[in-house]
Amino acid sequence: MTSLPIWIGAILTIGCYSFMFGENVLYSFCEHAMVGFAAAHLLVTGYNNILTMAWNPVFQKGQFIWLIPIIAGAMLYLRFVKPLAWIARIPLAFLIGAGTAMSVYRSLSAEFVKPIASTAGMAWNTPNNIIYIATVLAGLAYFVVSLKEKSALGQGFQKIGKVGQALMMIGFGASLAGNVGGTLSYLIGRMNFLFGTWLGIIK
Amino acid sequence: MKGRSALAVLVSTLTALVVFAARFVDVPVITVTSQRIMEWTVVVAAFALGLGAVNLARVSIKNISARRGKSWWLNIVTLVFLVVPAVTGIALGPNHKNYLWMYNTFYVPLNASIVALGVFWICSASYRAFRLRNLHSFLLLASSTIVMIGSMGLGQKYLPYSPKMSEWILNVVSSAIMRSMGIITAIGMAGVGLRIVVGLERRPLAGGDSGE
Amino acid sequence: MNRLAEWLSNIDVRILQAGLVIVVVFALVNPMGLSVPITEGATRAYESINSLPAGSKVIFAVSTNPGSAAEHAAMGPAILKHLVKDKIKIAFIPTGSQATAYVADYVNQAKKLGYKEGTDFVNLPFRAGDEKFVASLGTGFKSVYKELPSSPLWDSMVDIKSFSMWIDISGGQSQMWAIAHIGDPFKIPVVSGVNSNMIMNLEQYLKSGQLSGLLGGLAGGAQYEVLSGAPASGVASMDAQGFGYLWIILLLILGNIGYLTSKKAGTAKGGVTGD
Amino acid sequence: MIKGTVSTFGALVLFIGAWLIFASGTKRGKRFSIRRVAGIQAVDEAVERCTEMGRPVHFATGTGALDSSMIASFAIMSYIATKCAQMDTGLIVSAGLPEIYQISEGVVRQAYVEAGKMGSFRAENVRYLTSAVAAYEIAVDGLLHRENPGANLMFGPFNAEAMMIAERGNRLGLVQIAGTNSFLSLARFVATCDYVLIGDELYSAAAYLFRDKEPDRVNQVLAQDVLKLGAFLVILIGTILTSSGNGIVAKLLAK
Repeated sequence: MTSLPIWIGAILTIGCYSFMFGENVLYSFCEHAMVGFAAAHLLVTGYNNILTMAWNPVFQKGQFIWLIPIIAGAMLYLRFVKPLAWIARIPLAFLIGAGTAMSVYRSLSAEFVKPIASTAGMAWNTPNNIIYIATVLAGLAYFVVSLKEKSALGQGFQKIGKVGQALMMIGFGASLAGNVGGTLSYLIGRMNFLFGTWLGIIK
Repeated sequence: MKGRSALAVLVSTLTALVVFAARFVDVPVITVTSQRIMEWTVVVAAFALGLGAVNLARVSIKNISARRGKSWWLNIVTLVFLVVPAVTGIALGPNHKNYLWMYNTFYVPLNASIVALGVFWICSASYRAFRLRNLHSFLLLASSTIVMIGSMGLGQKYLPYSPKMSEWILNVVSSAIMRSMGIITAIGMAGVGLRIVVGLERRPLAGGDSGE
Repeated sequence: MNRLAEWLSNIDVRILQAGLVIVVVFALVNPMGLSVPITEGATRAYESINSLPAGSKVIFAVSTNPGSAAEHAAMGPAILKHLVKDKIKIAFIPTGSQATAYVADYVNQAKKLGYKEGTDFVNLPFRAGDEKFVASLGTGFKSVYKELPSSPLWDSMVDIKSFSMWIDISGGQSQMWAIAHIGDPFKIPVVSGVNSNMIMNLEQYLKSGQLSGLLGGLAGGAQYEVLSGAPASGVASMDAQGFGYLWIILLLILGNIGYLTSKKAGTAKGGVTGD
Repeated sequence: MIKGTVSTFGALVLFIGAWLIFASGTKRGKRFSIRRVAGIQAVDEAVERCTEMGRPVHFATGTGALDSSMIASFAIMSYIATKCAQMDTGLIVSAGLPEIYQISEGVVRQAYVEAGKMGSFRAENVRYLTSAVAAYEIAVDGLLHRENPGANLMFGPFNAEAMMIAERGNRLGLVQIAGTNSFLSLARFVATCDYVLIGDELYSAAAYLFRDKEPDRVNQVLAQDVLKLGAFLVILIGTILTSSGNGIVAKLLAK
């Protein structure tokens, strides 16, 4: 016996798929409903966070230090008040500062030094290793733009870079295959819902 | 106006410096301050999560009252699906069964189905747009075909070497080229990050005014 | 020949799209039970998790959203079952705001498998901040969860070093946060389950040892099911995915037959610089 | 120093140091140059072709966030707008996010002013579509059919809409040039476009175009090049040493 949520889910799923027959009212309804709910969900989780992390400590336990982030957070909403909109930049700057510090650190450590160290620790001994190291070098060479075009070094880098560019296509091809696989799983998920959960055809 | 931007830059630079320094040196003052900052950002970021909802509500209400566009009534749909879950979730909490019921009944099928439309674009693009127009597109399509064949059971059954070839592309060529691109991207991210921190890049901060 | 080529390149695309749906549904209704090719990333994920001693603690970080749920539908439950079987203690953490509903799902599954909250697993609430939040778990694990009631398991989780692994189920961002702020600095192995379009970008971190395992999408889940000897929904969907791939490859060939023949005839539209 | 962070700190010092050296060079009046990225030529040709055909140029930003790739794309947008203004060719911009729309309008207006063609600037040609992927796709699709552009230029943070827009432009036989730093969109663009600026090339192209106006962009690219060449050399030397049984480079980097 299928229940009400499953029926609603099925109707909404079909509504979204109706987009394949051009834009229509049912699809637009679904899209607008989704946009609304997505924003609501963020609001709800955000509210819950503020409540448990800052509001309750201040007003139940008297930890007044948490007033600082509460005030800073509230300042974000001044962006909707025209003359005071600039104040919203300050807490935003706080978020951006902390976020950027994190991402710069991550970029330079986990995504720059560590991969280089790992590659430098390889030896030119097996065919696969040789291809691997050469590919990394060719890929790097492609993005070097400062060497003089006319110089032998610059020309050499450009030639290696051309090979790197071609090898990139193989990487992108693999990415594309992954993309196909991913979107197929979304389709499978929906079809499992429609033909399994809803209609009961798939066991 | 200048002083205001300078204040924002000062805040972001100081925050970034403390947090960044705490990653490298083990000085208690810095470590503790950085930890405090991180706790506070979690709260401030939680406030930021609601910005979208407020903005969306404002725009929707404006469109409804101005009857803007031929399908202005769709803004009512947005508003209903914004307000009802928001009130329920705030009153009962995000883990209450009534809120989760709404989420699972409405939001999950909507979001999953809209994402699942992507496969149809892949479908029409493979037929109409992915052309063997030059060496590059040949390499791209050949490698993607090999990886696709190699990751399905049919391929393993009828072309026993296909999983090995696919695995080779992934583990050697693709992995190596993605490593070089990862290194390059990381340098770029660090560059942009440093620009933002020292205030050379003002646009992300100026974004604070664009409430509309 | 030319007329055939012209016909082949002018099929209404909606018919081809409907064909894809039919092929996929057909394979879902009539599974052929074909084998699942296993990748190195999946094998390493299984082996790393399998080598955890009973009683050790892991973080099970989830940032699934409804959009990526289909990709994670097999790997999440498969890993969870394996953890429960090996008696590993779990801390569930949602790292994305939409993941709370999915964490609730995992918690229910764990309870069904006989796990008890407070002694076998803890369910930590969502915190905003994305990368900043993950980083603050490393520097001060408990300080972002001050309000949580005491329980035997929660009290034994002192800081990030109490954990022997970070298992990350996500769309493709949070595992990098985990690597940079948890895995590398604290030498905690990170096993990552991602959407299939991300495995190519992450393969290199498997090679460098920054990841201890990598599962890609539905297929990755199916591979884990096979490795842990418990085939379930993932394996059942693999035939459908294979048929979908086949359909797409067929379209690629069809489209290019039309293109190449019309190019020979000189009617194809060319670009400016084509390299 | 915390153990394991020395090498990261070294990279940071090298980066900032190189940047400062270039910046002080610029201050003393020295002008550095970088190689012209090949994609720029393709953009020139596309605009010229549109001019010959008397059709407008279409510029899409995608629905992604206002990130660094979008900031670089604004520089390219400005270059294209200047070129269009000079050649009296129409330019239509499809913006995804409201803030990207606002900045785009300013960028295009400024380009027309600087080209001395303020009279032919049409504010309504810079359009805010929407940031919802499917709706953006529909809007661009309709626009491509109605306005009949000759070229479809896609620069910015593209999400899933990349696939559909590139496919549609391809079917309409438009000259297509794209640039983005999202790996996934890159794969889709390479398969459907005439020329693609790959990731970091977008920044180099932007810096090249504005080498006179904003020399600090060139300095940034040069400083990044120091790190790139550094990575190249470290890997080259490291692997040669490792092959001869000396693992010192990997050991040093683990510090």
